[in-house]
Amino acid sequence: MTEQTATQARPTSSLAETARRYALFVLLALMLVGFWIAQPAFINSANLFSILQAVSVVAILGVGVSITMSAGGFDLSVGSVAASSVMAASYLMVVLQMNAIETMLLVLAMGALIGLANGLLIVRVGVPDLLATLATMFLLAGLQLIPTGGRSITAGMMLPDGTTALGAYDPAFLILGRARLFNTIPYPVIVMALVAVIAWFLMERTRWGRVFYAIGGNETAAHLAGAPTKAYRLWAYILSGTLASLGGLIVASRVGRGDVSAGNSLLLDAVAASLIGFAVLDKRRPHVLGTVLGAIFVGVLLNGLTMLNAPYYTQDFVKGVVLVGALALTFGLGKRKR
Amino acid sequence: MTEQTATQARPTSSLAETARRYALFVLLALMLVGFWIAQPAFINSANLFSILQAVSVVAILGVGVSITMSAGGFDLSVGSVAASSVMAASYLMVVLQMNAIETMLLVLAMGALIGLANGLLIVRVGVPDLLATLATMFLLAGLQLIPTGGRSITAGMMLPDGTTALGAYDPAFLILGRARLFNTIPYPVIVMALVAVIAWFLMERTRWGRVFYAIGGNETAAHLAGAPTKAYRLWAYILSGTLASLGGLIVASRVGRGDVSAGNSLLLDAVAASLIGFAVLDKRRPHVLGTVLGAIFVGVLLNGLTMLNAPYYTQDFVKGVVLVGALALTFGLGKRKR
Amino acid sequence: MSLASPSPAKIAVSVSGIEKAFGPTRALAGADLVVEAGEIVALMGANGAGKSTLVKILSGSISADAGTITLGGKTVSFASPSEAQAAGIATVHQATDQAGAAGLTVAENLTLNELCGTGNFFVSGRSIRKRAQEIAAAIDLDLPLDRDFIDLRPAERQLIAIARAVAAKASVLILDEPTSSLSSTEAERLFAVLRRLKASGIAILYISHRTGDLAAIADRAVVLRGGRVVASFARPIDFSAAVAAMIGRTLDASAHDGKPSSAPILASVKRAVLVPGARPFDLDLRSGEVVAITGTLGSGKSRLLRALFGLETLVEGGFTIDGKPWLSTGPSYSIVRGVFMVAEDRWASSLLPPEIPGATIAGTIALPHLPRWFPSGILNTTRERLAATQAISRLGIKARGPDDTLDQLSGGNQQKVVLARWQAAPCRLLLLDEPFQGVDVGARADLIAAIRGSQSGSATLIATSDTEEALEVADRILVMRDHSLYEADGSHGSLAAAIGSVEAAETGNVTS
Amino acid sequence: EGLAGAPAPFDKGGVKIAVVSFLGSGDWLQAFEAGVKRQAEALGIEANISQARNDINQERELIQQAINLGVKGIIINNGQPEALKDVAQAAIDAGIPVVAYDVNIDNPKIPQIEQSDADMARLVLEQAIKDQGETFDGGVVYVAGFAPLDRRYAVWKDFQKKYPGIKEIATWGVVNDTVAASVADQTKAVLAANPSLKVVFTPWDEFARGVKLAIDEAGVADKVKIYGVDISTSDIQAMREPNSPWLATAATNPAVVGEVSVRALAQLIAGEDPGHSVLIQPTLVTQKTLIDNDIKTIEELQAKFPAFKDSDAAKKDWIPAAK
Ligand SMILES: Nc1ncnc2c1ncn2[C@@H]1O[C@H](COP(=O)(O)OP(=O)(O)OP(=O)(O)O)[C@@H](O)[C@H]1O
Ligand SMILES: Nc1ncnc2c1ncn2[C@@H]1O[C@H](COP(=O)(O)OP(=O)(O)OP(=O)(O)O)[C@@H](O)[C@H]1O
Ligand SMILES: [Mg+2]
Ligand SMILES: [Mg+2]
Repeated sequence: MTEQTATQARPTSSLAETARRYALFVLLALMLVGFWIAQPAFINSANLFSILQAVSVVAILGVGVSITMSAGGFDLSVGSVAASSVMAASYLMVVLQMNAIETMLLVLAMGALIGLANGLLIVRVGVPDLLATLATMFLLAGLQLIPTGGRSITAGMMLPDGTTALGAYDPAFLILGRARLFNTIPYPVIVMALVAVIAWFLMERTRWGRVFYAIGGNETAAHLAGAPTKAYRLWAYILSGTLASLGGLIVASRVGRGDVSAGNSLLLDAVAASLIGFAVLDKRRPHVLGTVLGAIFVGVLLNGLTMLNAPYYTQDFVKGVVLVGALALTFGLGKRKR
Repeated sequence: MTEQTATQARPTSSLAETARRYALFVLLALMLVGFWIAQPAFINSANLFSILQAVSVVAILGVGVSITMSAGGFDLSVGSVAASSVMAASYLMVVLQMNAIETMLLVLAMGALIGLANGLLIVRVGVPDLLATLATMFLLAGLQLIPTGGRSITAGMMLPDGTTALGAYDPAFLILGRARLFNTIPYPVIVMALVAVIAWFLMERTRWGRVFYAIGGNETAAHLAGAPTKAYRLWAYILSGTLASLGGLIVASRVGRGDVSAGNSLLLDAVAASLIGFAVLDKRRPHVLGTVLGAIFVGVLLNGLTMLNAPYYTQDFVKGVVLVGALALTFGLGKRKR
Repeated sequence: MSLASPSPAKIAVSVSGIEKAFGPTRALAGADLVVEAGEIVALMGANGAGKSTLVKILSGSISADAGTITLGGKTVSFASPSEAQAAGIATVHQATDQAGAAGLTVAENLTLNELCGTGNFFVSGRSIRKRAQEIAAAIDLDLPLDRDFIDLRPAERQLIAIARAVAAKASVLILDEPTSSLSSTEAERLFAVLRRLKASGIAILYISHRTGDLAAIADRAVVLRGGRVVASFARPIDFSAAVAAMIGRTLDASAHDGKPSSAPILASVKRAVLVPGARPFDLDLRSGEVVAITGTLGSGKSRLLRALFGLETLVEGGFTIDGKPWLSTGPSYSIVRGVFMVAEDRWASSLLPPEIPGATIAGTIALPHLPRWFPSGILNTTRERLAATQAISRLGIKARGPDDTLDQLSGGNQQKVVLARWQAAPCRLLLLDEPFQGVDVGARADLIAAIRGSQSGSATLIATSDTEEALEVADRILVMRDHSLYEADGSHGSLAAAIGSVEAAETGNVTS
Repeated sequence: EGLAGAPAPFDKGGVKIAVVSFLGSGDWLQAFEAGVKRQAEALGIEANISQARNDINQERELIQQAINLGVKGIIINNGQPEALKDVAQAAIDAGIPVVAYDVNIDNPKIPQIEQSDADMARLVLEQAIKDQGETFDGGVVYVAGFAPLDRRYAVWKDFQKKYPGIKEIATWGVVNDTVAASVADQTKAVLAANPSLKVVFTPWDEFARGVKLAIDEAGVADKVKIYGVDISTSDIQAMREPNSPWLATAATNPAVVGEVSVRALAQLIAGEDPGHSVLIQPTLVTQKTLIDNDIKTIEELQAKFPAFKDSDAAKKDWIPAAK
């Protein structure tokens, strides 16, 4: 209706904006080159694929977290869902002697169900997101240990009733985590790529994705515009739960046994990945591509540092420094004045 | 003017409201009575004080978290600030041979400084709260280990340069964590009570508390009403950092050595306490009293279960179940219909 | 919805016996209303009469306690907004904070109904922009499509909501105060669109406190009072009778005569340039004066007020207050020195979520005065509630008491609380940006009386897009055009002539 | 700069190995790595040291990464067999020799180095029976899922079968950021609920510290005694405190474990056979020995107990002693 002058009238804005958009890509490239120079073995394809494989689980969980975040929620339970899925998969195969397909389907269903439970607690009962998923987190951390009385699950283990478990990991199941396509690309990487592409498509190229974001931006507005917001929020948690259990399946098939773990570090890494993703392409909101890139970013950093024989405690430190640097760069350049 | 009822139209609303307000108190009372019947030793004053002592650190950290939450932020770094404070206190006394007073002041100053750094990153640079404090969290998790090369700190330890540390924990320092007032009340409990009362007074009874909440509710509105919102947000993080380092001091003085830890479980427990606090008195917002009660609630549960010799893995589970139950009760009763 | 055969006599929507209570508040107590296809019905009523509640029920966002809704001859009940939309009801809600979602672009918000409803499943930035352009074109809206919704001003938000509702191709269109932040130019443009829609047989329910708007387009006026329909007026509408039915007394909305004041100059603007390239302008505010600035959307009214309050900086020029240079560093600086501002978007600028302490009427009024009222830092709630209770009775705020949270108040009553906040302390310069948004005529008269009554030793500068309002409240009216101030024709004779001269100035047909 | 007189490739130097630990932190790991570094230095080896931080999946990645890096040999320190067998095999397939410490990879090509958790637990529990008799109410601090703890706990269970007079009246434990403080809180509850408790078995020194804290705070040091596993300087000091309830502990010297691992791997790299199983014997350390011999630090313990300082395992003439 009237002429619109943008508030940022400065001529430098487009330069700063470009810098912000690609800051993390540039940093990633610099890191790759830096590590390559310091340690030529870093850049061979086996190592690059093992980086991708190492980040696949965190990236998959991170995608789930970023979907719930885009719908205005937050799923603190992804770590423990993944950990419980490892236990569940092991239990199904080792104790209940199921095969790979049955196990995978049941575990994914379990993840979806937990997501549904989270969602119902939030949408129906009205518990705040953080609170509901935190409760689920604690609940699962304990629940996963009850069937075996706190023991890890391995073939031939002693059950609480004194009998011995008769089953074992189905070799077909181990393919998921351990084999490689064309003897090059590890399956977890393919799963991660599929999840990323599908989720990206869902969130950026379909109506549904926009509704998720609209709900995150203003739930009332989305509701008034006709979106069944409760159903969407439920679905966000179902997706997140399912993805977390998919991540758990990958861990299980890599590890080959059911180990006690609360999944806290998975949670924090997944959250970190999706938060770093905010800065990718200067979106300032959760998004799939950013999350995956965030996970890869951290993965490359840790792999490179390990190759350079940095003591383990410098890793967290460097992770923190790079995070702060990247953030300061991205957000500092784009500081909005009020 | 007129009697005050909530928005719900149902005639039962005042009953439901009362139920909601006191749900957690009632549950706590039931738990106390239940454990008492099951194990008479539960109710003796030494045990009750040891529960309070056990929750003191989490409660103090939780108060910090809830202050940042009320100002619309979120401090993910409290756990690692506490963990770093343990290391710092030990380093100051064991390696640099400082005394108790110097150590405490320096460690508290360190906590405040970290809080300030968090705050500046958020307020000046414009990094989102979660992101900034997550970065700090990782940074500290690594940083705390660098001075000793990853070793935990004890008297007579070997330093990275091959010499032996000459200092030791100042016995006066150990009083904070180990001694009792009148031989009954452990000092950490007194510190917790002081922190709780002061923070409660600050947040609920002074204009500063009002402004913290106003900023959390609508930062623009608070700014337009003349509040120096950036300064307040800075202060929230400074308070939170200082409280976290106070928590760390208590841990250090109980344990008597500098142990390596990332502080993740402290973080999660502190967040849990402040989130449970939402439900206390049906406030649906972070508040100090709720946080402390939330911490005590979990502490009583764990203590009672330990007394009843419940396997450790049931504890997380029961924690989760009780959380879900309490939340469902509180929020389910208060569901607002559209 | 097929609109092939518009039949003027056909009833498009009717409600009967609708009741709705919020706790002890009976918002609707058996309201009946009929809107025919091809008819524009004005729904009038004082603040808190229940208009928005009725709209919310019709649009499916809340459900009625009793009563029936008939749409196109069939009894319907809506469990959600999407059902109402599917049934052919499009709504523009009063609250501009619910007009769209932050984080989404203007284009996405323009197509929000389709995204949230049953639009194309596959979308891309380009397809959304294309569709958004069509939607915007329907009401001649020209906004940068890639801007984030959060950066829009209330007027722009309102226009987006209107564009969306118009594009919905509904059989019933409900507009709840759509022009509350629009200037007369934009409002005129909206009326043209509404007339076109009306001609195509759409039933329109139109809510506004601007009688000028209603006079321009309404075929019929229905007055709601205490949750019940108390009167109905056919065209030509007798507005003074309607207002009497609304608020129980008559008003004479006369302009103040612009006799030049000779009081000392309190504040002045010198050679101010608001944006680069704009023409510099001067402005003197005399003690006791009330000056209004009107102008089209985006002309820079808010910017001037914000600059005075310290939220923006001038490109060139400066301000003086009491002869001393005035350069505020921000709200806290200004407030301490008695310069107060009511910002234009009450949701973003004043309202707090209900669960936090201080979200009550008492807390909202007290917030900027906390340091002065409680220098020791310790709160005394009696003090706050006393101020709130006074404001409630002085401004006739419809609430249960000072502890009501603002989300429980009707839009107009929220606005009164926001104004009451700044009357709770003595001030030098009061800056009001769109102060009467959604305030009913009766309350507006009260507010104006209050503003004019407290004028000794202070000045008031009002930015408003409603010329009528400006004439009612101000001693002097200036027009903002292209970020520069122009004097409107000084002597306004009749009200209509005055409006004409101001509007001419707005569009730039007057030399200054 | 090679090692004169050593077999290839040590004669030329520049040998690079990877040391992958399952643990993430702690004194044990620090000492182990110190031992690794000492012995590697003596052999002119460059050791790439990394930690999986209790994440078994991460340990796989790290081993995979070591293979990518093309090291000459890999030491796997702790972990779980199911998860590591195939990557260990992948290393062997790539021609990289592997030795494993305290994780049964079950591969004839991979020598196993063991400190025998069972022996440690047995030593200290036998001491407990010697001190306290065959009948007592006992408690154990235990959290499942940590392999060494599982093995030590199994011995405790066996003792109960062997000595019916020993009753396990309480089991508790927690692993979090503040193990000692949290275990202390739990222990206080246990002490209040079980006044008859006499012996607490703590299969990890961190647990022992927590229990000691609780016993001190509850003032029952004369009634309840601690029998633990593992040792460090601060443990020694805790045991030496006046009226300390911590009576005995059993441990191997982690630094020695590190040295032995490197020596065994060096032999493999040189084409020699260190034997399939390399055992490191634990030492029993009692409060009395510490006080009688005036031992205050690990270094002094090593000086007074040569068996603790060094092991003959996997020694060869061409391998210089670690300094
Ligand atoms: N959510 C709510 N909770 C409690 N009371 C409410 C709520 N919504 C509306 N009310 C009350 O219902 C009454 C009618 O409100 P409504 O918003 O319909 O008024 P309105 O006619 O639209 O007024 P305005 O002209 O000010 O917008 C008011 O007294 C208001 O306080
Ligand atoms: N939040 C904002 N983001 C971007 N541009 C803005 C913003 N606020 C104002 N502007 C720009 O500043 C100019 C002046 O706007 P201002 O709000 O002062 O106009 P106004 O006359 O008050 O209009 P309105 O009637 O819409 O309130 C406009 O061109 C507008 O585009
Ligand atoms: Mg209304
Ligand atoms: Mg404006």
